[in-house]
Amino acid sequence: MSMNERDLLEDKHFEQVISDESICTKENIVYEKPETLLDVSMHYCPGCGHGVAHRILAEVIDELGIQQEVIGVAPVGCSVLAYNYLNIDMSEAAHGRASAVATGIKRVLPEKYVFSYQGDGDLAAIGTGETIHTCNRGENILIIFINNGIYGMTGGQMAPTTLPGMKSTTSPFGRDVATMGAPLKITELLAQLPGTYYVTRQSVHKPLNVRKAKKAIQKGFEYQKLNKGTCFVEIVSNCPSNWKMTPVESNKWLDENMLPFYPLGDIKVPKD
Amino acid sequence: MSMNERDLLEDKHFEQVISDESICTKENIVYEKPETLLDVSMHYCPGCGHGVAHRILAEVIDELGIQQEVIGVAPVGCSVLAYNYLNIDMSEAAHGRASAVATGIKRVLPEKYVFSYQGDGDLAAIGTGETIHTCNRGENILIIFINNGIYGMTGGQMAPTTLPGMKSTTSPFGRDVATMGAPLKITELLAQLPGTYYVTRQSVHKPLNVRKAKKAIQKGFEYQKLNKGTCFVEIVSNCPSNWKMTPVESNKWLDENMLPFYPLGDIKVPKD
Amino acid sequence: MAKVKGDIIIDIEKCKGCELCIEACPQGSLETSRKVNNKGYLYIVKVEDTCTGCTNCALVCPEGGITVYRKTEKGKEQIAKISNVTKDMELKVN
Amino acid sequence: MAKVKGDIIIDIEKCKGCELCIEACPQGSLETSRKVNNKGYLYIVKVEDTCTGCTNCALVCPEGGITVYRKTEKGKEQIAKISNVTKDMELKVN
Amino acid sequence: MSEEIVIAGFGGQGVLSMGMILCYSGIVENKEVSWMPSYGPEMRGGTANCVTIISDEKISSPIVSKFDTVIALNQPSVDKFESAVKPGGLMLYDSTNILHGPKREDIEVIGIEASNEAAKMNNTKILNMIMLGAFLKKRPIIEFENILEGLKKVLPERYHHLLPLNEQALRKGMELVEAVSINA
Amino acid sequence: MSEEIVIAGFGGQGVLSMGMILCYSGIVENKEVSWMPSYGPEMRGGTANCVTIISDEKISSPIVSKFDTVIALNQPSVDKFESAVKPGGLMLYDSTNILHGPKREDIEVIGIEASNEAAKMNNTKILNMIMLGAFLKKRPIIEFENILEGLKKVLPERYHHLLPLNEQALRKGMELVEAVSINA
Amino acid sequence: MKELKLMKGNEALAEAAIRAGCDAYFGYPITPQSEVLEYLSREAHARTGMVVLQAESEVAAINMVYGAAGTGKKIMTSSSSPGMSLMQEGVSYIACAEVPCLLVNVNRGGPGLGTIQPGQGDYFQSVKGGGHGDYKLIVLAPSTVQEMSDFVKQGFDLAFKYRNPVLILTDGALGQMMEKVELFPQQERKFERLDWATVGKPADKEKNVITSLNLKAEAMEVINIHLQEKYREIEKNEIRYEAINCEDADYIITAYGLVARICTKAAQMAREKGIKVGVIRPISLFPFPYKAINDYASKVHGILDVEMNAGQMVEDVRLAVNGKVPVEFYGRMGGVVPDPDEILKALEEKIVGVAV
Amino acid sequence: MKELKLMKGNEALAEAAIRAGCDAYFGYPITPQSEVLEYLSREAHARTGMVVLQAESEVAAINMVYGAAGTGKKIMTSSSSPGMSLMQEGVSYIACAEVPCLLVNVNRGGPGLGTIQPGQGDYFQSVKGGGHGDYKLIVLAPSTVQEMSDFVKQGFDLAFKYRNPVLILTDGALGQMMEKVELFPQQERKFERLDWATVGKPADKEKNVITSLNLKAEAMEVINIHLQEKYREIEKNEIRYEAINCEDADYIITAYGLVARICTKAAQMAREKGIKVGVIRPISLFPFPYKAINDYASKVHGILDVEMNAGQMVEDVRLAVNGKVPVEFYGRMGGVVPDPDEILKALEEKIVGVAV
Ligand SMILES: Cc1ncc(C[n+]2csc(CCOP(=O)(O)OP(=O)(O)O)c2C)c(N)n1
Ligand SMILES: Cc1ncc(C[n+]2csc(CCOP(=O)(O)OP(=O)(O)O)c2C)c(N)n1
Ligand code: SF4
Ligand code: SF4
Ligand code: SF4
Ligand code: SF4
Ligand code: SF4
Ligand code: SF4
Ligand SMILES: [Mg+2]
Ligand SMILES: [Mg+2]
Repeated sequence: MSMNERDLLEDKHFEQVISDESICTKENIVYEKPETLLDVSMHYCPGCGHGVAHRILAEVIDELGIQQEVIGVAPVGCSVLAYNYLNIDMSEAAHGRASAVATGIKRVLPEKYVFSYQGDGDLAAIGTGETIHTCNRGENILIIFINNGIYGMTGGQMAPTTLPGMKSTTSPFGRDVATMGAPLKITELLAQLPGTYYVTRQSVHKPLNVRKAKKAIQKGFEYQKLNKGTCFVEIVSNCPSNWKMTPVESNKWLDENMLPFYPLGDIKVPKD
Repeated sequence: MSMNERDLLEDKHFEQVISDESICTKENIVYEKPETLLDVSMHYCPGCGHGVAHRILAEVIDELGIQQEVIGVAPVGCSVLAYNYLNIDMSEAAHGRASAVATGIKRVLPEKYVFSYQGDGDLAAIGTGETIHTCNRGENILIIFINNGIYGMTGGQMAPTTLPGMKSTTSPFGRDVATMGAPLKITELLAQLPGTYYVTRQSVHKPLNVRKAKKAIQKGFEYQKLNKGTCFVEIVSNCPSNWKMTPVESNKWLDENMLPFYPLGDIKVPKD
Repeated sequence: MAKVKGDIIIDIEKCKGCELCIEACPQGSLETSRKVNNKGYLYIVKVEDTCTGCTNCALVCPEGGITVYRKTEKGKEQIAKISNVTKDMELKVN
Repeated sequence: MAKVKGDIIIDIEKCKGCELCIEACPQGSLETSRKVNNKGYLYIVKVEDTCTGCTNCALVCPEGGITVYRKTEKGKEQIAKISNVTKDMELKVN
Repeated sequence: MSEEIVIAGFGGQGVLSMGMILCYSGIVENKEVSWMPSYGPEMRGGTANCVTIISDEKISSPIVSKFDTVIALNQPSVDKFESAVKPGGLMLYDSTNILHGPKREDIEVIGIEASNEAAKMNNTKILNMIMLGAFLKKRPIIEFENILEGLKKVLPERYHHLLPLNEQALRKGMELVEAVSINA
Repeated sequence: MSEEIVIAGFGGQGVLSMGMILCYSGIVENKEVSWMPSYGPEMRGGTANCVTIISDEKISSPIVSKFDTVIALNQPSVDKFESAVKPGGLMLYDSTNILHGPKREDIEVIGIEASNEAAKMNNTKILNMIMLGAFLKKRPIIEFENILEGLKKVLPERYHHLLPLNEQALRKGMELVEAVSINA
Repeated sequence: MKELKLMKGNEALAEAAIRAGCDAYFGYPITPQSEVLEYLSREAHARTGMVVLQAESEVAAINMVYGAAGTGKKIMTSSSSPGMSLMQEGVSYIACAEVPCLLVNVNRGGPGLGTIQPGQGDYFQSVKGGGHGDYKLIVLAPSTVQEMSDFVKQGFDLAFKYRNPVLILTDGALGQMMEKVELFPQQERKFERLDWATVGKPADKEKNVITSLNLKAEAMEVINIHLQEKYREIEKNEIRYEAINCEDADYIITAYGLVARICTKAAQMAREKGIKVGVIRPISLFPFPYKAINDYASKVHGILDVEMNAGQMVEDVRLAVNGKVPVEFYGRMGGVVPDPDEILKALEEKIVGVAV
Repeated sequence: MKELKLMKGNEALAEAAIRAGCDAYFGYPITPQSEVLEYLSREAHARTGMVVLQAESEVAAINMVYGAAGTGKKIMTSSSSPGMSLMQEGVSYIACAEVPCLLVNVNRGGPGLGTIQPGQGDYFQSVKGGGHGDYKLIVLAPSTVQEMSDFVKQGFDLAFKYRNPVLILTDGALGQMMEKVELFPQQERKFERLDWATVGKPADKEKNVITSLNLKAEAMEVINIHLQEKYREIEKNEIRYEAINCEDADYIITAYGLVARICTKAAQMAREKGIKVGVIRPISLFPFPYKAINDYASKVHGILDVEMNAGQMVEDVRLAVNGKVPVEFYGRMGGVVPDPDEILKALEEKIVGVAV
């Protein structure tokens, strides 16, 4: 008998309150996993914002009823396997090139919805050129940008968005702005390009923020339908594993440290 | 006897007024070719702004007395052979990578003056990523950016900075902003990065502008000495050959079409 | 303000015990169990019957593992969504 | 305003006949010759003795081919900077 | 002497450091050592293993498919490596957590209630040290004091106050295996 | 019939289009043709040449080092290609601009005052057509009316009003070469 | 009616792309192949609706190709040596993900920035794999402007037949030279939904994923084995070469592309001198005609391989010959094109004068 | 005193860089070699003042190397397969401009994104030239953690001796595994002004230019010929290999890197069964030990080449053997490491059972 199980038997408090069947019926459902999110376990670390971002993306696809019309592009980064979780056609791009891949798809399938989903290393380091030019051309795609201030997949190296003084495996004494540069606010830069139509910064660390982020993604697809140009949704996110915090701590840290530097809200809103 | 020569004999007007030795003496010199500009003929087309830019760069190097302390980086573009004209140590970078090459040099020789000299295709298309990140890190280098709105060397293809409606071999019906994007004002973008210290846009199409452009380059080196961060001098220039104009026409066109879109002047000036 | 009656079902095999739902729940209905699921995570359980069906927990759940219900009239039968493997583990407890 | 006395020497082998100096000269001192240099360009010549040594022409010259002087006292001997090859061509004229 | 060992378990159970301790200790004794981890993308809950070889002679291949000893800390590791023990070899496993122990008859199989003991010692992290102690008792390829040397190198300085606890765990493992072996 | 020709001069003198006209005309006559330009970076004042082959049979190599005919429009081209004329071959050059004509005795050398004539005709651009006419007179490998066909293809539509002038230049070249040849 | 035109190689290739029903071209200018993008920019969209996009770099271009070709449409790019090097990561992805598409390398003189004159220094890169990992492109080497056109059509066919990228490897001279070319008729651009393509998941079908990743080594090996089996299949079916006057030859010259034609001339000149020389021109560089060359090797005294590089295809020729007869090499580099005379001389000195 | 440490291959390599007096490292993270950048970020600057910069991409990194190494300092980068592909243009420039520097590829399973497990699929890219044009890297393939350290020092020495980039080609397993390593003592970082380097033109000297361009084909060919002569020189002086128990061998296994050690174990097992097997391990992949292998080929009945790829070095082995005896291949792909048993089995089936 393992320790945990023994503990459980001794501590009534952690016993599950069994669900009430009078409430838990189909017609009472007010929230459930979207269809487009496949019923499999994701490989993300506990508490990782990627999971939430995937889920709301899937929700929007379901709600807009565009599952058959959408093609996604996964990056190289922790979300490289996004195609295992989203039940839509997808292409897995080389590191940093997701927006070029999305451009290729959209140019030959202009009637479809195309999005790329990219991390901060992917989009704002190695992929800077592709990101800027995709937005500058105003490709009719949606770019979802997960900014967790770190290279998650490769084990916690400094990202372009790593905060000043923040430690990572390649800034072991903290990011030194003098030699490594200041964090790159790429979203603000992209908003300056005439090709971008809607540029916003959101987060998914609290329920209300999740709702707003979802709304932003929805707008992105809606504007795409209208051929408005590039829509760009940054999601400031966490990386509990590489920040070396619990998920709850990481969201608190995000709130207290990331958000002052990366303030939430719309950066460029359609004039019409 | 060739036609031209015969004409010359018949037309007194075009006979050279021989120089007056009472004036043309060493001590009377008020302007002469800088030492650092080698006494060779450059391969540029007649009237091309590259020649002027080279010359004023050489003048600044002479005037600051830093010929032995400066290392330049040539791009791939019409100015690929800059090292044949400037009598300084130089490195010829791969297309678009001049600022990365300059970063490499400066990082191991922090006491030296390092500059890159790049065209608009080089710096703002293929080299976008390197340009942004070099500036974002605030590398202590000077970037001289020759914006002639075209790919000169390869024979007149569209550049990121080609004006809307402007014809090129790859925009034969004029640049179509809807499909090709708007011209990229990369200089304005770079000015937003904390790493840049001094960002300015100049031209060399008129005497006064030449003076100002020279001053800007001089400042760039002076700030570099003080380790202030990246200095960026854009020079709006012409490409008579690929614009398919005479040099004089091209400078007029530059004045009337390029400058309204790319207004001259300092974009970011040191606070102190 | 009249209390709304809600409930949730957690897919405990998907749960990774991140505790974000606990943090998000305004009613304090949730807690980490001391029981691990098949992947070795201490999953989350509802410990208080105070749920209002506000969906906060589900919104922040990275695993999409929470279904939220809000009251209508119905019978009373106990249901739970638990994977086979976890049942195995419970067998062991016995 | 007292007229300053200046002069220029053009390195005609470097000149490519772009005419930017002509455009830049406030005195109208310069013109394109009808003579080609060794590279086949119609080079520029000073045709009027109105030069003030303002340096405008030299500033815009992409070839760095113009030296500008401004008057001091000196003797009067004719000088010109012409490359060997151009001399060859002149031989041909004769 | 040449001992080819694979140590396998969940990530976080300390299987990699078990191999490292053996290697460091081996170096103290001037032995040849090699340590080859399985490495994978960052994923919690994944399984990890390391192949560790301690030998008196130069080690040709650090990769082998049959082992003198397999130390398994979870069920998947037992399932995966049972068939990889050389005939006559040894398989040690944590019998607290592993329900289905190995079935082979041509090898020596020893289950240790390591997790249980670790819990009793109020530190689940030392499970791996208990297993290592058990192994060393069965295969005394390295002197105990040298193992302690190795431990010192592997444990970061800031945890050196835990050295006594770890030593205790090693000794506990030795005890346990003795008991089990006698019973077997 | 197989004629291997190189046409060389300054960029802008129209050497490339001379070869192209020959090729287009050759196609009209169902001949095999190939046209290989020297190409270089954008540089005013550089020299250019094209190797043109017109043949009744399939052309194996579009690159040859010895030519039946060399047509040179400037001095460097004479200097470069004089030695590349096959013995018994032909070298045509613009004697207005080229001071030092070829010296070889084992080939036929003909200087044409082409630039001069072009100036007289008030269009320096048709220098190349004069030279082409001269060549065709010496080597009538293609019917004159087919050359005119070729010309039509090479000259952009918007310049078709210049067709008569070009034809005139071709004929002038024929005249000139006849005169020179007789004198020679 | 036969449609005969005098065209530059690059233009014939671009025209062929339009006629083959190519759906999109993504590229970045580089000499000596910028005419492809330029020609398409002028001609393509108005005629067939084909998408032509100047990318911001070769890296972007190849990844646009990857995305677009993943939809099952006919997609193409072209570049020259330095640009092709930048594409190698993308090419490795494309090959692994089995995305059919057409690549064109108009080889110039290297290495580095080199020259813009013709070269064949990218043989290894094209044939052995310049990108990482084990993959193969189907590589076609045209030697005439006609083939510059024809191979576009054939290239697309092969690409879709095998779900494999096809590379046309040519050089600056062939790109810039003009010859007569018979154009094939315009093919319709039609959209076919392919099984594997990412065009939006229908309700009744599994989603499609274009990827080259598998985190588990064993699963990745399965992908590799599948690719290798496909390559064996291609080797079985798609070997193309031309043997010119080899039947009675005592010596053979091997060469590809334009150089093979120069060698043919050299061989003619040799025959005029009484030396019986044949030429073998591999057309498909992968799959390489190992067996054909091995067979001919049994009948001759020696082989001279001629290339515009320091000796690259010669390794494949030697692998084919496997020691049967001497194989010597003659090459020019840096953009220099050898002429028939020097090839004949090399043949006489290195092979005829030496072999028995 | 001997300094013995237990280190990961990647860390030993990084530590060796510091000790060799490396002046700067530019790199971008990628598994399985991120430890190099991470180790250097922690250790290097404080100890020797070495510059360590995380670049924004591999393309930037290799071009930073080009610039920095052009000053004559000791510069290095490292990456793994996809990242190396992105560097190929830069590598071609570096080789052509003759800029000495040290590159490291910790090969993983490809192609495409592949896996992060060990592989040898980048042999062709490394040895034949993944970039465009004719160039050669000096390629060293370590097989122990000790060599991961030693080859850094030797690599820098070779790079400067020949003004040529040196590549250490290793794999993920060797990068991640730990062994005992004897570290060489810290060398001083000293600045020497080299004839050709761009450090600022002295008043009394000609300027220096680092370039790979020559617009004239003939001039470019001169550069090429110079490079080729240098490569011949390197082939004369720098061939390195290890022949293990080959003297009395009836069969030989060829393999490089870690795989060679696995093969050595297989060979031992074979000898236990009475089959006399030796192992030849090329250490320098360029220059390749053609002659040594050819010599041994005369004495054995057959050769088995083993690699973690679909068969790459085997071509060089075949070129070396030139038909003398059968050369067979056994490989695993996609990140799978073969074990001694399967190699022995392959040897028995493909060579011993077949050869006479
Ligand atoms: C060309 C190339 N370079 C580097 C890598 C290694 N790599 C994989 S993911 C990654 C960065 C991931 O960080 P980010 O984009 O921020 O995504 P996250 O994991 O944080 O979501 C890197 C550098 C690679 N796969 N390919
Ligand atoms: C990797 C690579 N891609 C493309 C080229 C071809 N190329 C040479 S210069 C150039 C653009 C030049 O334009 P710009 O940078 O604006 O300089 P300019 O000539 O106008 O001064 C291009 C595309 C190349 N040499 N290398
Ligand atoms: S490493 Fe970070 S970003 Fe990646 S899954 Fe884990 S927590 Fe999320
Ligand atoms: S092509 Fe344009 S940019 Fe280049 S030298 Fe000529 S005028 Fe200048
Ligand atoms: S639905 Fe609301 S009240 Fe109910 S458990 Fe979730 S967060 Fe708590
Ligand atoms: S948020 Fe989801 S995964 Fe996290 S503890 Fe709650 S139920 Fe489990
Ligand atoms: S110096 Fe001034 S006045 Fe004299 S020629 Fe030049 S522009 Fe004219
Ligand atoms: S500006 Fe210079 S190059 Fe141009 S015409 Fe005048 S002297 Fe000649
Ligand atoms: Mg990230
Ligand atoms: Mg430009």
